[in-house]
Amino acid sequence: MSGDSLPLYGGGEASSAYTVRLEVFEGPLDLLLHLIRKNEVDIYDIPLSIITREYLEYIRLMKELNLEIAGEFIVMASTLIQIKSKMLLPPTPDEESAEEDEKDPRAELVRRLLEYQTYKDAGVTLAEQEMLGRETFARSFPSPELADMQPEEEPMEVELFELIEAFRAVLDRVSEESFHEVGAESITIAERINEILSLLEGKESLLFDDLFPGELTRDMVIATFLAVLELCKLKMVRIVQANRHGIIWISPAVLDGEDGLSAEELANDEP
Amino acid sequence: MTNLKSIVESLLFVADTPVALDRLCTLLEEFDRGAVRDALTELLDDYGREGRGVTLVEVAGGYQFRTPAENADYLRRLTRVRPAKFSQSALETLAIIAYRQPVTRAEIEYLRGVDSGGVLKTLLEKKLLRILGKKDIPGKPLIYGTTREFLELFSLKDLKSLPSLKEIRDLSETVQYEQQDELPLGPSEVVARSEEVL
Amino acid sequence: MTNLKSIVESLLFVADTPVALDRLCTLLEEFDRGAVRDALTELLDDYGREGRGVTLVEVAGGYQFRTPAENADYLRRLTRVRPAKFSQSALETLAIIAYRQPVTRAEIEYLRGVDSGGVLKTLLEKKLLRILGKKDIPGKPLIYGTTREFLELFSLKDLKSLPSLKEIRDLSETVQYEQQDELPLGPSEVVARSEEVL
Repeated sequence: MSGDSLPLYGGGEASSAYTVRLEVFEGPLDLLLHLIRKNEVDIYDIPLSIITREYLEYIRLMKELNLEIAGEFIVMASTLIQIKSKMLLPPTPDEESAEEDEKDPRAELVRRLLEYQTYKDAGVTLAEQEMLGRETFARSFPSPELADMQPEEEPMEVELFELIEAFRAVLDRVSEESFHEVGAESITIAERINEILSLLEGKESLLFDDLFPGELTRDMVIATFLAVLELCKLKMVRIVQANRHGIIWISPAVLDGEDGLSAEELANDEP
Repeated sequence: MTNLKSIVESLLFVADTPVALDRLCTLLEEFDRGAVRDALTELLDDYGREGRGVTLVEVAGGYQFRTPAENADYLRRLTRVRPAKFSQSALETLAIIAYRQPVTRAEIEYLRGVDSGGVLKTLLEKKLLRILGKKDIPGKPLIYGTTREFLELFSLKDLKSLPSLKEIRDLSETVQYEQQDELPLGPSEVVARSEEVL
Repeated sequence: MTNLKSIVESLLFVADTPVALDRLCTLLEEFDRGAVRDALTELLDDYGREGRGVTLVEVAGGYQFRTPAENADYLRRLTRVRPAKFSQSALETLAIIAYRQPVTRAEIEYLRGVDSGGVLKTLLEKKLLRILGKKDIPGKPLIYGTTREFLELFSLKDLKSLPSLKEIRDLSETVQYEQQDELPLGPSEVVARSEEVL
């Protein structure tokens, strides 16, 4: 292997001078395995000077191509250099008495490379499995037989990850600081109360979405929302939702409404 | 030899709507229409045998596998234990309460931007939430928290074992190679010098 | 007379995930466990015949109807959806977690040598991974494992039916490699040893 040829041009196919195909490596271990294979050297006796040089050439080329170099590649470069320099030093008496394995500064790296190779191969084996949606198919639509059946009771299935993602979605919509400033927008809220009341005048109900004429701003949504809450508390409007995920309606309050859920009603549901 | 009957059987099984003979022939253009029809007829015959739990029926202008009506009572039991999926609104509400408890309904609704009465009620019914008491502010709103059942659902030892938001955010962040310090890979000062060796 | 075999066939057909024998027995509580098992065995036999377009396979700890691989080309015509393709990094990460679970992000990253936050997040979103909890070591890192969906996707009966790491090593040219038992990353007893998983 001549020092001039870079290890990163993909394949040997004739490519134009301007299209450089950089082989993609998952990380420094992947790159090192590639270099070891390409140079046909013994993994248990890695010629560090060759491998390190080619490794650094790869990083330099990535740099020249303005590619982002992941930190791991740099860390591994330093590790290689460190091992190389250790190998140049005469062993200290301590090291001489140590186990065979510990004496070779490359041992840890070799172990990691072999272990990485194993998992890489395991990944390939995994990809060779009969994959659902690729080699094998199952029925993918909900059976019409069960379509009209209401679940009688509902054991729940949800992953922790989904819970956190849901929380993150909420926080992404509302900045954390504003969480503590609920009262700060009271003037707007008062305005919105009046506007909602006039919108509702003479109507039986309004779509919740109809409360937002024109452009939706976050402040507007919040103010409207708090205004509706306030109106609920004052028992001036009711909020009705046909089913759990249905459309929300606002209607002028009727005494003893059964659908508007207030906190008190919720409390009564709790034994 | 290609087994046309097997292919038709697979297609009918996987398709999400009843498949008409015409559609089958279009999908299997390299086969003779007559051969496709024969395969279908054989399948209708096979699945038409007495006592099968899966039958091939003509429905909505096509053919589809269905289960016989006499087994319906047993199938209903599947729905009884079918795990319910959480709606996004239920998840959001549950998440807000899990991470911010004790919390009032107004706070939940402020964060979600939508009415949450219905979803709170559902979660209370499912015993994933409980009312902790009343908050000592004007209006004395109820405050909510999660229950033991909530912890069980997520196999959590306690509320402290809830993953923090930061841990999940960290997953999608780009590499900070300071993070590598904890790996046994050598002192970081060497990193700076690696350029000089080139 | 009630036809138990027909009922089991219907149940397996209608269920949207693989159904385990235990679940079948729970659903069909009025029937003898032995009778349910016999019905299942008969069905496995029927659907195991050569040339069927629908087969009954054991996957993810249960039984499910699936199509045979030789018909895949025809079935792909039904949907224009390309089958999920996995990147090498996703496969490596899945393999590490499948063999070493429960495993922390730091352990995965040590083995792979690269930041794996992004790929972990993607796999969590695809429900192929789940957060199992927190590891009881300083810093309480999250621990990850594979899901039922992982087994379903790769048509695996259970984790034990993955080829052992030893078999995988024997397949590759690299020979006589003494396995590294532990990662130098925290209390050794918690890290699942790959051999024990299998």
